[in-house]
Amino acid sequence: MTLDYASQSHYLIALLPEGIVTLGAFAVLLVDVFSRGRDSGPGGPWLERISVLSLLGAVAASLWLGFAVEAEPGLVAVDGFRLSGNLILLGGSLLAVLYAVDYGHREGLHIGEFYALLLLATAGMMVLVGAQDLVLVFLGLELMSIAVYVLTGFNRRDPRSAEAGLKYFLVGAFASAFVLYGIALLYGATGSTNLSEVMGVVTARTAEGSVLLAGGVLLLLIGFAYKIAAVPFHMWTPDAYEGAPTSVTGYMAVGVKAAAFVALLRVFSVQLAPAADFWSGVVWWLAMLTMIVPNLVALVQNNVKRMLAYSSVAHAGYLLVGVAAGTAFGRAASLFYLAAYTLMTLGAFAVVYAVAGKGDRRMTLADFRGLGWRRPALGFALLVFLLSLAGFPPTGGFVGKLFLLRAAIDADQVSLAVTLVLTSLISYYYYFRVVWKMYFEEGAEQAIASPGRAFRFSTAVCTGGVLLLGLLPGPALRAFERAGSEVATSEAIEVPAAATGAPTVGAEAAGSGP
Amino acid sequence: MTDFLFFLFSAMAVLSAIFMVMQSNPVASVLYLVVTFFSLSGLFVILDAHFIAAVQVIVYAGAIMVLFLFVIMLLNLGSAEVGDLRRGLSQLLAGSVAVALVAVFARLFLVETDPAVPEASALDPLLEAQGAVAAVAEPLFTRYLVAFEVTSVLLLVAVVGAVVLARRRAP
Amino acid sequence: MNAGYLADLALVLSAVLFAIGVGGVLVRRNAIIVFMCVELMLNAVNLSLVTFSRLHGIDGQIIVFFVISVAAAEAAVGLALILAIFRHYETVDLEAFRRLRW
Amino acid sequence: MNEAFQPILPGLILGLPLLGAVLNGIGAFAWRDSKTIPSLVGPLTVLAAFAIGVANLLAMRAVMPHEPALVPLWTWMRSGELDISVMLMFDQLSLLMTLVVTGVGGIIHVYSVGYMRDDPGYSRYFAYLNLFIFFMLILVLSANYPLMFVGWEGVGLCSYLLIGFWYENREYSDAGKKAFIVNRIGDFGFLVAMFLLFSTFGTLDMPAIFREAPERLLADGALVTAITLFLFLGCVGKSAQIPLYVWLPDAMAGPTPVSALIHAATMVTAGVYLVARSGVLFALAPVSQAVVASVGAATALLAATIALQQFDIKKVLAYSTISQLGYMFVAVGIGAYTAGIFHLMTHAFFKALLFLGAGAVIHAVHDAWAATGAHGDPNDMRNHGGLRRLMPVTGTTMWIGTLAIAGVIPFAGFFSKDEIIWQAGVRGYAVLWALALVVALLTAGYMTRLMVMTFHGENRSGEGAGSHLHEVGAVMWMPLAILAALSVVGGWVQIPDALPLPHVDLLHSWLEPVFEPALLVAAGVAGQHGEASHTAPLGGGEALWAALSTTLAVIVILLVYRGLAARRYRPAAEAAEPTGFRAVLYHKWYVDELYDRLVVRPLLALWRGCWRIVDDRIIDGTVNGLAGVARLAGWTGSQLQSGRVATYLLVFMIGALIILGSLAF
Amino acid sequence: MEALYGSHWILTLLLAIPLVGAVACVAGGEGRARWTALLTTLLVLALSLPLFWTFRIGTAEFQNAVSLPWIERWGIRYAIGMDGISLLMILLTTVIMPISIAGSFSYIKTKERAFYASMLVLMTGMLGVFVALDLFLFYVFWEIMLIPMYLIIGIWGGKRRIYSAVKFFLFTAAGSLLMLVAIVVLVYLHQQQTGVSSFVYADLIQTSIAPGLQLLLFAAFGLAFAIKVPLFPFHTWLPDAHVEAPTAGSVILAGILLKMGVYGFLRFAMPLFPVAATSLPVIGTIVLLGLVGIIYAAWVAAVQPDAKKLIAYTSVAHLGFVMVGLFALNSQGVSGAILQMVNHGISTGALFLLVGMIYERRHTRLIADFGGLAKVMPFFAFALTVVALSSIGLPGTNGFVGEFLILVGAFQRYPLVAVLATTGVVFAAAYMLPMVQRIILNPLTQEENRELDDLNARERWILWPLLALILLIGVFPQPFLDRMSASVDGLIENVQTRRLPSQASRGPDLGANELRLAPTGERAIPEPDPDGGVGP
Repeated sequence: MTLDYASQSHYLIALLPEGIVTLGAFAVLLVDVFSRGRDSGPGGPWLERISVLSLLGAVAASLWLGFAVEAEPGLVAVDGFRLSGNLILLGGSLLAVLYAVDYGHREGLHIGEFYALLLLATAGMMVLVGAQDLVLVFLGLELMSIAVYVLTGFNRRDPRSAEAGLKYFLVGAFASAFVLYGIALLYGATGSTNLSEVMGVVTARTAEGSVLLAGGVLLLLIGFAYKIAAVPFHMWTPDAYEGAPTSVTGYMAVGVKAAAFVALLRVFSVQLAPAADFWSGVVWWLAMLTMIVPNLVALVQNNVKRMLAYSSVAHAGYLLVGVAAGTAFGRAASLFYLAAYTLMTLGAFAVVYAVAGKGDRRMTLADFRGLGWRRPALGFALLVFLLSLAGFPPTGGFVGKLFLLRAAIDADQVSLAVTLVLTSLISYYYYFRVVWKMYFEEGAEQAIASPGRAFRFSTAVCTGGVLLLGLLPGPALRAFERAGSEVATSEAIEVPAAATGAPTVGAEAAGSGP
Repeated sequence: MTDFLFFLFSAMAVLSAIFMVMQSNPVASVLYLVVTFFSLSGLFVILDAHFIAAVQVIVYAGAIMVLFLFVIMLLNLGSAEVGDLRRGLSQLLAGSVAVALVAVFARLFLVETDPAVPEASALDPLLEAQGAVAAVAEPLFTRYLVAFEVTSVLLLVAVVGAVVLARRRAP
Repeated sequence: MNAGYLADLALVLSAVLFAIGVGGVLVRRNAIIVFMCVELMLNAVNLSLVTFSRLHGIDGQIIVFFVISVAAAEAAVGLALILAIFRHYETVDLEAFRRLRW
Repeated sequence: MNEAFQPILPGLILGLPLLGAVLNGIGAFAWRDSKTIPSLVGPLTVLAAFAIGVANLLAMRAVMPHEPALVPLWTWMRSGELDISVMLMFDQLSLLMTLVVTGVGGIIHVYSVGYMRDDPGYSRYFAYLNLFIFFMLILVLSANYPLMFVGWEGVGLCSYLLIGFWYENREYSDAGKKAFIVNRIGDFGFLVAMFLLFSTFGTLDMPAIFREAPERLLADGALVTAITLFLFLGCVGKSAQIPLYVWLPDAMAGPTPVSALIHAATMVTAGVYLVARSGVLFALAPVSQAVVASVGAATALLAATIALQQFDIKKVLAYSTISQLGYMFVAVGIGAYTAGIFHLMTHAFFKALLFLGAGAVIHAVHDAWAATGAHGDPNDMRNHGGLRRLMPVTGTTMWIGTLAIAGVIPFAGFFSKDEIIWQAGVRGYAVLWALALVVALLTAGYMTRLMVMTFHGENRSGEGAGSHLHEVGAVMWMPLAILAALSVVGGWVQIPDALPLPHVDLLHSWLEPVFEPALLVAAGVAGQHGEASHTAPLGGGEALWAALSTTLAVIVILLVYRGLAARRYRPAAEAAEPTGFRAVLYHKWYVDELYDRLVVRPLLALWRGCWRIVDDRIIDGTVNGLAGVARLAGWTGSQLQSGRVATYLLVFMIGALIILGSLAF
Repeated sequence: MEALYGSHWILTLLLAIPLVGAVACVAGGEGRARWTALLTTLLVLALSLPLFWTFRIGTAEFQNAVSLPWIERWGIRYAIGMDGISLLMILLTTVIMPISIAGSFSYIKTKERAFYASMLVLMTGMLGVFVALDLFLFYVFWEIMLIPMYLIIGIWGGKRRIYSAVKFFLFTAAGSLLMLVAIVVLVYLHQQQTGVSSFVYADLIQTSIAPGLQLLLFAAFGLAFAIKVPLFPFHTWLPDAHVEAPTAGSVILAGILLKMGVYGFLRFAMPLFPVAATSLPVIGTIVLLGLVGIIYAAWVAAVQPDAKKLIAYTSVAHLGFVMVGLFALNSQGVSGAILQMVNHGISTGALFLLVGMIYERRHTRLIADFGGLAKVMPFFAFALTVVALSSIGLPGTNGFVGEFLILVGAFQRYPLVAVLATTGVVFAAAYMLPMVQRIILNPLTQEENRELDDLNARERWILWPLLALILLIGVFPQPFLDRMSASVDGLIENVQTRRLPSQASRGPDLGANELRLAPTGERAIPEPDPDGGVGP
């Protein structure tokens, strides 16, 4: 069907996945409220069932939207790009919910609100991903952020959690002001907040240049740079990641970053592509710094969780290479990398919390000694995740990095490509240091509580997914390449960068159809 | 007259903002911020945003700032904590950053006249036709309906979050 | 005074307020005051939006409306977080929150 | 051409010793205690090979081919235009060498049965010895340089294994190692010569190279000079010439039959063989020839002087060998190839004899001491004396050997040595001629000293040892007798016209087809230098000088005998260190010490420096330094993450200002 | 037989069996893993040996080749095949593997399942590198090997195993990452020229690249390979890794892993960038470094107190020879280099095994702790002597044939270098003989050594094949040379002709006769049945 936003009701259809997830959150809250008092245990199986079902529903809705629905550009985009983004986010959320089941029980978190907030954050992310209007971008960003601030500070027993929440919140609110200022200036420069219209105006006027526009673009970029934790706007990240309950850390490292990146790609790499003169240089620098700095700092980390936090900052740097490429291919590469990143990062944080034990206490490198022998399955899973994070074949992380390299080289950004691999080399040291602790050293026998079914299932999914993306990335590549080029724009505006070098996606897609 | 009011409100806003920052007593800070918000509200009126001006007073100055005050009282932070306001190098740095920021923006706004900015207010006809409230309400519940709904969810999150976080420590 | 001139002045005013907010964030140690400075920054942006709204149409004011809602939501959550951390640290001094570092 | 010479059982000549080596090698593990099998397999395979060689000799004599008979076996390595086959070459020279090797070798094998009978490594010993014969035969029979090189290094290997045969003695295994490494230095030259040959000729087959050399190579050109000099470097190593002779005296650490076979009769003469074999090339390079002859003469003199003051009987013989090898190089250096080969052959006889005799002495002393429980060096002549009565066969045969090496008519050495001296004279090399004469007299001197100290005077072997000293068994003295006979008659194959003796020209005519091309080339090259004279540098004909030299030798022998026989030596343990110039000679002109100071120690220091400084400090230091810098940078970065939100926001703002500033300014 | 060895599947089978074996090792019991691994490698050996005879001599084409789509969007294919060069490397791998596994039976006493599984995964990786005809596939195999090796050194290694494992890992990875960039650039160039994205070797080799860029790309590839070789001064990871690795690790490291660097030069760096590969600065640098490696490593080896470290340095010297021969770019030089790789694998592998055997008995590798072992361990002494002689290139052993060909080849091109390299022969004797002497000869002074047992049956059976190969290749090297000659000549011709700009566009005639690995655009291969297994 085709959506016509002249009728507001069509927005209901366009936002079906977000709606389903939001309703799921409501349902969780209600069930939680009514089950309290009767059920002494926190939540109960219904909460997780509802959460999972609503996320699955959203997956179905996204697929339906992506394949069966077309729409005019409106407040919300209905395109392959959003579909891909949604699927990555929903996948991450599903896994995060499953991990939360395990983790929440162990830590005694009040799980009903936890699920609800997680679902609402997911809804916010999806809004962000699909937003074709800067207002919606802002609101989606805030919905996501506020929910995640709360999740970060969720463990009220742990001062680290509160500290992380507050730091995250303060810097986040600060950055929100920048995003907002950027939106204001863009609005001032173009007279609209609708991205399609903005793009139209920008395309028409870019020849003369507009300082106001440029200011808006850069302020917006600063805001996004904060959200994706690009250097030098990343400094909150290690603290927030370390302090947050570990299953939340995984989720925020994955979901928030993915959503922000997809939005960044949509806004900058597509809609603001005509203004690339203003931002491409800045993105280049951000990418460079974000690859170099956290990789170096991660070298001296002793706390695995914090090390992974720095690592996830570094990954933002790699992903920025895809943005800097500014091509459809770059977008596809970023999407692919995000997918792999979601699986490996979630999995890695999950293993960390499994090792850390109740209260997230054992997280130093020394606590990982001999893990590979004491808990072979856990060790193997972590090995796979670390390999993937390091970008080793045959994992998704490798194919993703290769994808990004291609994107960079296609866009004539060899300097970024070289920096990417050299910083990867640095990262080998700290990733493989964990491997060596796990396998080369003997650790004191310490009881690691056997993780539950949900944990085992999701870790298996992450491991399998990472390997699958590495061994048979074909379908995913195809999907993401299509998604990368299928971004709703106001008509007749070719994405200029898409023509350079990248595989002639359209032609090939036509040729290699199902 | 408009010009005078404009400059008056501007001056009030800036001065009270500076006082807010430099006042080490939190309660006083809150009050200075309320003054700033009132001044801004006045500016909004001058800039043809009557409805927003009202909301500004009611929500911001009335609700949000009261919330702040309430928390300050709750935590018994009525008197200044020692060293709440950074001194020395930090102040210098903060001041430089602020000045630099102003310089950058001033250059953006002043040096190059943006051709997109029309000379006259574009709102006059609309406000005359619909009145201050309807002019805002109409698009809010049509074009921006989705955003409005998202905002509602956002507030729900805030409520749930505030409850989760501010609840007494679990046993 | 023509509208363009007024607009420029309003924009500069907004920038100045924003900058004061930034300066305040950097110069204060009290979490609540820092947060208030952030609120000031948001308000500064609102002023810009209202100014632009006068030039471009009503959309700008609608954004301001949303911003105020968001600010309210943020205030609720932010203050709740401050309360939560106060329970652990018995202070709202940002310098004290250094359990997480390096 | 009517050459229809077909080598008889060529594979078997090589195969038999190899088979012996393998069988004995297996025996060394499988039946360690059995002496019968090695005693049979070892000597018999070699003697059988000798027999086949004799058959071949007869067959070839019937045909007298002018071209070598080639026996291709299989392709060894072929790549691009390089095509090396495992191919044997039978001509007069290689056959002669085969006979010397298998003949003398066979005799020494037999001798070894007696000499080594009590050794626990009996089977292993014969395996090595057979293997040596195999490689030596490859060396002399190969039709191309690489295959020759196989034999060349193969004999070196066997030499190494046999020198260090009693590996539990550190000095012995050191000596083996020294021999191998010093030889390798020479082999380096051989290799480079082969590379030069290949890039010049596109082949390494000797017949082809010798055929094409006169056309391809400019006579007296740099290329041929380089080729021949590098080849000669190989010879210097293998044949123990200056400056690489130092390994040979140490090589006496091996069992004495080994010294006889490898380090006197056969292997060390391989260099002479190589120069003779490559005569065509050397003939094209007069500079190289001069170098060869000069090095030979210098070595002959140096070694002879050292031999004068040695007390170890085998050391005397070793330096004597070096000296005699120098003679041979003088011969092949001046282009008198036949003379060189002649001396090679006779030297094989009498030097093998002398060594085996020395071995018998040592064996006897050793056995005697084993009976009395005395300790000391059985090799030291100061511990001998008066053995003439106790070991008559040994004493007699060794005297024959001494007369032969001293060049007393009509013993073998007289004819071969005299020819060399004469050839040097008539070809105008006055200095070489004079040196050769002097060395001949020195030879007579030190050999007489050896005989006197060992066999005459009183016995100094210690209390009671005398009664235990007795002649060796038949299996040991029979070989001595055979070699003694050969040392007498060996020279009669070539008796110059000038002497008042029946003229015999067996050797020259036999080798003539082999050396003819070289001599033709030499004649061509020498054309501009004028004809050779027929008088010695001081005038006088061949007969006169021959008579003079043999007379002088006899006089020297008598003088030394008289001088030393009266002298009383003290046993080694009580003897004082030599002093003065004697000490210099006793310490071999301090050459080993010089090498140690100037070469070995600086090199070791350099190598250690490479390891400790270049590898550990510079390379690893750089790498570790980079890692350290990275960690330092990381640590610095992490210090910014102080946990202070204000810092975070400040950095945020600085970043933002830079970004915005880039736009505004 | 015919059906298998004429088919495309044999190579895939060789790759797959070790993986299956690895799974079986992990699944089976701790005690059974060694036998599982041994049987697996023996099976692979048995399957691979007939390739030596079924290989068609005289053609440079890739035999038993397969090319299946893998990641079609990017033109990444599961393309494998072998020519004469790969054949020898494959056989070297399949021969060394069972030997090193059997050599670990008594050395590895803990975590056996993991060890043998790692070994088998490593085997797949190594075989994969030698057969891969797609750069992506190649890179995947190239990197995959690193991890099991990292684990093998790190888990079962000696005292400083962690430092060594990390050093090994980072050194090797440092090079390969830049290679990855170069591969992508190459693909990009190819795509610009043809409009088709392809990682397939046969496609990429036809890409014409500006000389300046070639130099950069060659440098990126070359660095990866030079570290692996290892070329001076990138060699310092090697002694550490060798010393600390368990015997099997050292054997594989020296025997096979180092060959990958040279193989990479041969298969990829040189044909892909012929102008760079034949340019004076490149040849000059590489040959000079190779030469320095020959001499310098020999020097350093000569003063090592640790037997394993000494042998490790000899590897550097040997591989220096190989590089010098390779860049002689003539028949003898390249053939010699390839043969020398095989030789080095055999002799150095055997040396490590031997040192490992006495290490198991005495738990020391210091040369000074031994001496006089010939008395108590005669077979060991025999084997060590033979292997040492092979290592220093005594004529009649395999080492000589390789070195001789290399030096002859090198002499044609740069005489002075060849002459200097020849001095390495002298130094080889200067480091190897003293070691042999101090281990098996000299008086038996240490009491602990008096009770040592000679090699047992298992250890002898491990060594016999190597000893036999040492003599076999030394005396009858021609069958080996025959198999590689066409490929070598093809390679040389390819590099030499394509470096001339006028002929830059002319593609190499790789396997034109049969199973043409045609550009993906016009695929000449009959598409094999789709369920035949895509990817390893």
